[in-house]
Amino acid sequence: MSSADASTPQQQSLPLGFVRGEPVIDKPEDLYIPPDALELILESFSGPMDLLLYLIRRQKLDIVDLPILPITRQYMEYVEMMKDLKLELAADYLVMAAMLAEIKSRMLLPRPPAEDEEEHDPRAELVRRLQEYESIRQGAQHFDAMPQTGRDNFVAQAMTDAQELIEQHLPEVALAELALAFSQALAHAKLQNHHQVQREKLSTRERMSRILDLLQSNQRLRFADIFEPSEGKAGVVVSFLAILELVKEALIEVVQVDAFSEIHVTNREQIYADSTT
Amino acid sequence: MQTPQLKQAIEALLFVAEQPLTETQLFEHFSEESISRKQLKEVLSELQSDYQERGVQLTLVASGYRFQTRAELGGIISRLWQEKPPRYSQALLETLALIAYRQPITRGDIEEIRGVSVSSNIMKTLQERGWIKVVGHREVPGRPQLYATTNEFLDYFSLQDLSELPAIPEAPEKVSPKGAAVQTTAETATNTE
Amino acid sequence: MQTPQLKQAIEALLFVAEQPLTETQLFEHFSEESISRKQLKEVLSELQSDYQERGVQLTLVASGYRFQTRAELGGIISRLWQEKPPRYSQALLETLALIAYRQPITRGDIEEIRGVSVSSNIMKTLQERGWIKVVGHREVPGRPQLYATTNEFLDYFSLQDLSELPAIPEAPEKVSPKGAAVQTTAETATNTE
Repeated sequence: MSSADASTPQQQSLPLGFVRGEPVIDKPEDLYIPPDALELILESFSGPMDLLLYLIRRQKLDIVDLPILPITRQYMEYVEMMKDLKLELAADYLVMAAMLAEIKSRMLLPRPPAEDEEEHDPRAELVRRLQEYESIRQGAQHFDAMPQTGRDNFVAQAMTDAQELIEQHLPEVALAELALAFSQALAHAKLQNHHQVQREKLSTRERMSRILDLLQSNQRLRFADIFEPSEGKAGVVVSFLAILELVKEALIEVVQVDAFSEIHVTNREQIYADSTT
Repeated sequence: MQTPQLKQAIEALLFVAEQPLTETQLFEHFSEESISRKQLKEVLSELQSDYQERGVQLTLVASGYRFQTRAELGGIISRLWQEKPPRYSQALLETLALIAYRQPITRGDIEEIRGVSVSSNIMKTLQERGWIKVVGHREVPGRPQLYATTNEFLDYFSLQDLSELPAIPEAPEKVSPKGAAVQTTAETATNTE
Repeated sequence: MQTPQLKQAIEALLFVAEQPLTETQLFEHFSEESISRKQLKEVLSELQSDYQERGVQLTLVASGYRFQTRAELGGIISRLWQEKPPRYSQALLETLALIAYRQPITRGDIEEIRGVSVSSNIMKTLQERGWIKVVGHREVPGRPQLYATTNEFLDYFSLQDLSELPAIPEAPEKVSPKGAAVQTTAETATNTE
């Protein structure tokens, strides 16, 4: 027998109750496990229910008549060993220990004779959980044994060159869709005009870049084309300021051949190119 | 379309499709050839018996028909690849079993029965493999997610539906007053699907 | 290893290997079972004749043996991957609509009405489809191209001529000076047809 005395009630401050200030060196007598296999076995439990079920099964005990005293004692011994082996002991093991200790203490307490013993067997809930857990463990074992795709069977595939025969279909358009798209485009245009006043203040520098960019693709721009009436007065002012700024920085030239003829904007390079021809 | 030709075509289709094909998918595939459902069923059943004793078999799984290798050849075939197929931990299999046998189920239910907190890794692995999905919420405070298994789960185990799962004992009746409360709320689960 | 079992295994292997398998690869795969070359050759030749009249056939290609679908089934099989025709974007439809209803029209005009730039891709798609073409240039600086719809466009929509396009409320009259200018220059468009 180890020092883990099962008769010592530990239900008050449970986690502390297990730390006895001294390590448990003796293994419980009834373990019958080779020492080197012990760690492996302890690690293999998937949780406190698994451990509890193992303890019950090992002694060929019936879950329904769960002998709470010896099982609690053995459970505590295992938990102590897990601690000693510095296995990562989940808090869940301690929760179970607390539950076992609580059941044990309730069973030790004398019950008022009036109480219905069947209804209030303190073990009942644990027994139910053990039964349910045992069924699920059985289900898990079935899964392990059933043929698994990628382990036991594999999906069969054959080659084909049929992909080469896939035809490319072009999108279909209905006439009504086209008419709808047209009215949407127009509606969009109207919406834009409507919202012009709310447009953000346009920056002169940005407009300068845009005019220069325009002059990249067009040798000459009509002065009038630089102004976007849709931008409203503010936009026209910004464009005008941008042109003045560009002239000042000698990036563009404003040309008018005759009085009242169309005013054109060209970039400076263009003028030199023109003058050489 | 003549049956021998249809049989060849269905056989070829099942061997090149990336996914299992359902009877309906096959039926629609041959809409131009106007085949009958009866003809299709006959061809599928003929193919199944043709391949009965072969290295690959025509199997009906949850997502449809697919050709797959005989389970007993697993060892010889897996030599083709260096990597060993993954072995799933006891904890993962128990979690999967709970979801499969007791669905729809919340993470809290799983933790209660297994007596340990369910690691997020396990839930992530199960979801990444496409074996489980959230099918709704239980209408209790916190509205915990309800998990259920998917067709991919059934496909993985070559099953057509959940009724083909090996039987395990029914969940025992809850006894404690607290347990009774849980039972009640379980029945008010909402399904978002 | 018995021949029937070896035959099943080879059949299964050829169906799951990502690549064709050579006789030597197969031979080495069964090194544990110590099969003979002769046995292997016989099994391969049996498999080839088993599948002679099936939807998939065992074929020896440069890199080894593989199962592949019968050539004449290509058309039926390719339907598996046949995608639904894509849909044109709203931007493309609006561009086409503007060209149809307001032709001849420049890209700039379209951009002005739509308030966004017209991508070159859209113009390219419409030209490749044969629905629009360049019919001239507007005689303004830059000589922008004027687009119009083609006879193919009319044919596609089963129209005799543009007057059969569904009636659409006219755009409101432009009041800005620039609008007027555009109106004038549009009339001076030269038609290169």
